[in-house]
Amino acid sequence: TGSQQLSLPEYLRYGRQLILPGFGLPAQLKLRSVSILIVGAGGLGAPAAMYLAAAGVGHLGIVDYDNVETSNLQRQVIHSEFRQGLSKAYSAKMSVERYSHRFLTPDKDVNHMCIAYNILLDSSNALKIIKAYDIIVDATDNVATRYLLNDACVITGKPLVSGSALRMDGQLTVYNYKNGPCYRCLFPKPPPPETVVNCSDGGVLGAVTGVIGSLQALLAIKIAVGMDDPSEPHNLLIFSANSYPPFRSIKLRGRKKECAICGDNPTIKELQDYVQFCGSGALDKSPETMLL
Amino acid sequence: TGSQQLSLPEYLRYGRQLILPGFGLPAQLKLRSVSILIVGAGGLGAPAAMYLAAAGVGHLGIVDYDNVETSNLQRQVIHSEFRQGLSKAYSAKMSVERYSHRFLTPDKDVNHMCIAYNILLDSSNALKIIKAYDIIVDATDNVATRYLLNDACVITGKPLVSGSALRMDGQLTVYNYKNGPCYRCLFPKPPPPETVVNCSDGGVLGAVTGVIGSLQALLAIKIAVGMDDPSEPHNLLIFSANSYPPFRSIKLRGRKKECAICGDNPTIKELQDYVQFCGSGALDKSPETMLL
Amino acid sequence: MSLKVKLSFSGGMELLFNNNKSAEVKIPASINPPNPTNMQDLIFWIRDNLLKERPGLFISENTVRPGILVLINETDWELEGELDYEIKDGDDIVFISTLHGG
Amino acid sequence: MSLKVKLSFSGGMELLFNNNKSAEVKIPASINPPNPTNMQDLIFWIRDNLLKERPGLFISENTVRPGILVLINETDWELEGELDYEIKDGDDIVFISTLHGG
Ligand SMILES: [Zn+2]
Ligand SMILES: [Zn+2]
Repeated sequence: TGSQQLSLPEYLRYGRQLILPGFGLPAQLKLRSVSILIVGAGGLGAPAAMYLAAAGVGHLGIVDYDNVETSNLQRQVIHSEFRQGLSKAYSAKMSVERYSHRFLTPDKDVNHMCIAYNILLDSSNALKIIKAYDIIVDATDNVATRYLLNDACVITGKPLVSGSALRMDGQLTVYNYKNGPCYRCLFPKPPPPETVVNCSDGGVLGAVTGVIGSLQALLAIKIAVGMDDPSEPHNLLIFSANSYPPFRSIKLRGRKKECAICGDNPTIKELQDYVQFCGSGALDKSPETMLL
Repeated sequence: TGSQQLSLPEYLRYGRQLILPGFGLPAQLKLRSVSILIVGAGGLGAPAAMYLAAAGVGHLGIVDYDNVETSNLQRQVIHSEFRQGLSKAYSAKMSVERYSHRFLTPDKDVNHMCIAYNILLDSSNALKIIKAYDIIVDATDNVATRYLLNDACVITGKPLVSGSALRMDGQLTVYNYKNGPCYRCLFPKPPPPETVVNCSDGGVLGAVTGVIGSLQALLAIKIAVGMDDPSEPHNLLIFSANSYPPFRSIKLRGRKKECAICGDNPTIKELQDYVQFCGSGALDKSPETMLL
Repeated sequence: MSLKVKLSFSGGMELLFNNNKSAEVKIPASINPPNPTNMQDLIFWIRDNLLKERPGLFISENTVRPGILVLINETDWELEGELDYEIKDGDDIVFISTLHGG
Repeated sequence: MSLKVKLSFSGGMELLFNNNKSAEVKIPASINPPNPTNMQDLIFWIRDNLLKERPGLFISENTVRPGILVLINETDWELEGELDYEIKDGDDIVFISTLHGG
């Protein structure tokens, strides 16, 4: 949908991107026509949503079932003091619209929108939502939803830009993309529930989520405009704010033929019960034991 | 100033940091009592200010002489559509206050504040402002101001958390800290003006400024709470969004004995005319030639 | 004969090792003579020599427990032969616990 | 005899080299016999062999122009002897233009 030209306000708005070598008008038009779903409007989702909206992504979806709490504000800079108790998905949508001309004065020729999904993503609704987007950003905070998103992305054929953060550490990779691995290729079995720690229990520094969430936006933009380097191996970026060097890039295996979902003979053909599979779910904020 | 305890709202707000290993109450109290000056409320200053305020830094200063323009919104996510024409320093202060309880309902015992400086920083005013802060964040966009900040930080003995971004690249280091180099130790002479490119002319992707600005907040927090690793060498982080690996950490020289300002026999004892020194100034938005 | 190996623990794994993020260790070149020491041997060696408690948070079914990724010289160990990889002097081996927070 | 060297250009330097961010090159082991090739020789060699125009944006006063940082094997060249550093086979040398934008 939409014309293959930019309007004058769009030229003024996106000038700093239009003059980037290897970017230009074709890339900006691709951003305008791409749809990106951000799952999680927390520490990672906040910068990811802000930078994707600011860059001119035409169609953003934001999924979160939580409400804004005081303890979120130390890192989730897309929300505010005044939004406590409000749905995080709606709060994020409000912030995105605040600095995005496009969402406020939509051009009838161009399908600009931001949709807030105030729902708990699960096996009953994930495929329907994910099918409607080109790229999925995993900014969630629990193992069950990570397997759910992985399986839904494999089934629907979408790249999954996966970020995570805990304490002073972060990790970033793209699953199910260009014959690279899916989450199950790397982790066929879920971790024992007693080894899983979320940010509520382990803590996290806001700036760490800022780094990883900004990088998720960057990867999603590179995929959307086709900027990625064909010589780049499948890789995982590891960030540790109190190690030197703080960043390490790790070469990853490719797609595994034996993978239960993306392999040559998949045994998983539809979404599962991920809470049972992982022994904990999206709503379990504090597992009984937490050590790691 | 202020008590050595946190209030209940502060415990609720900063819980995710208080439980971080090696952080806890002492670090949170240090953040509350530290003062940090962010010079530049643009692409780098936006995330730096947001994450420093969110983390509970008690006293923030934000310097910028520009007003919010349409072309800023593609990366400067602390501003918004509604703030066009407003001072960037004030706009940033407004955003910081929006999600910072502390700034809105100040505790009389605790010296919480955010000060906006809508001024052009130069040799006549820099020392006076910088003296009042513990840590300086260089989020500026021109060479002359980078030398000015460097010299002012050496003269006043403040660490300078320096970030820069252009196109798909970023750089990050701390100058004048723990016997490491200052900017002049690395670059005794300014680059020829025709080789200097700013973001207006070279372009920049917003998420790149998000990564570097978030890392600047993180470094400033580490310095404020004394988290830095003594075995970490003086170093420069280089980020290139379309290289693999995207991050490289480079070991840097220490302070140079012959440095004109931080050396054993400094020849520079007061601030200079940096526009003349560099052949261009903070207000020169488009030098005649730009190639690099 | 012995091999010098650099071990690193990240993503929370370090909490199992007294919060040590890395260790330079010397291990026998053949833990199970006459075979050269491989990753399987190294994992048991770490359990017996470095890990003081709760081995179930590190090992499960004779390999690292689910949720731990092993890197050999900056490369996913799956590309290097996993448990059968023969340790070489100077190897840089990382155990990472995957993070799930956001 | 020749030396294989990896050259990288970053921070905008690559625009002087047809937008090539890196190049594997072979250079003589002694550009100025009988002395072994050093950084000074390499910089002139790059100007004469890789740089096609505007040498003033790369060289000034017989060294790299102000604002360029040189890295030898991930280390600031100042720690390695700067212009006097003798190039070794397999060296990884980076020329970075410092960025000033924000
Ligand atoms: Zn798979
Ligand atoms: Zn100096």
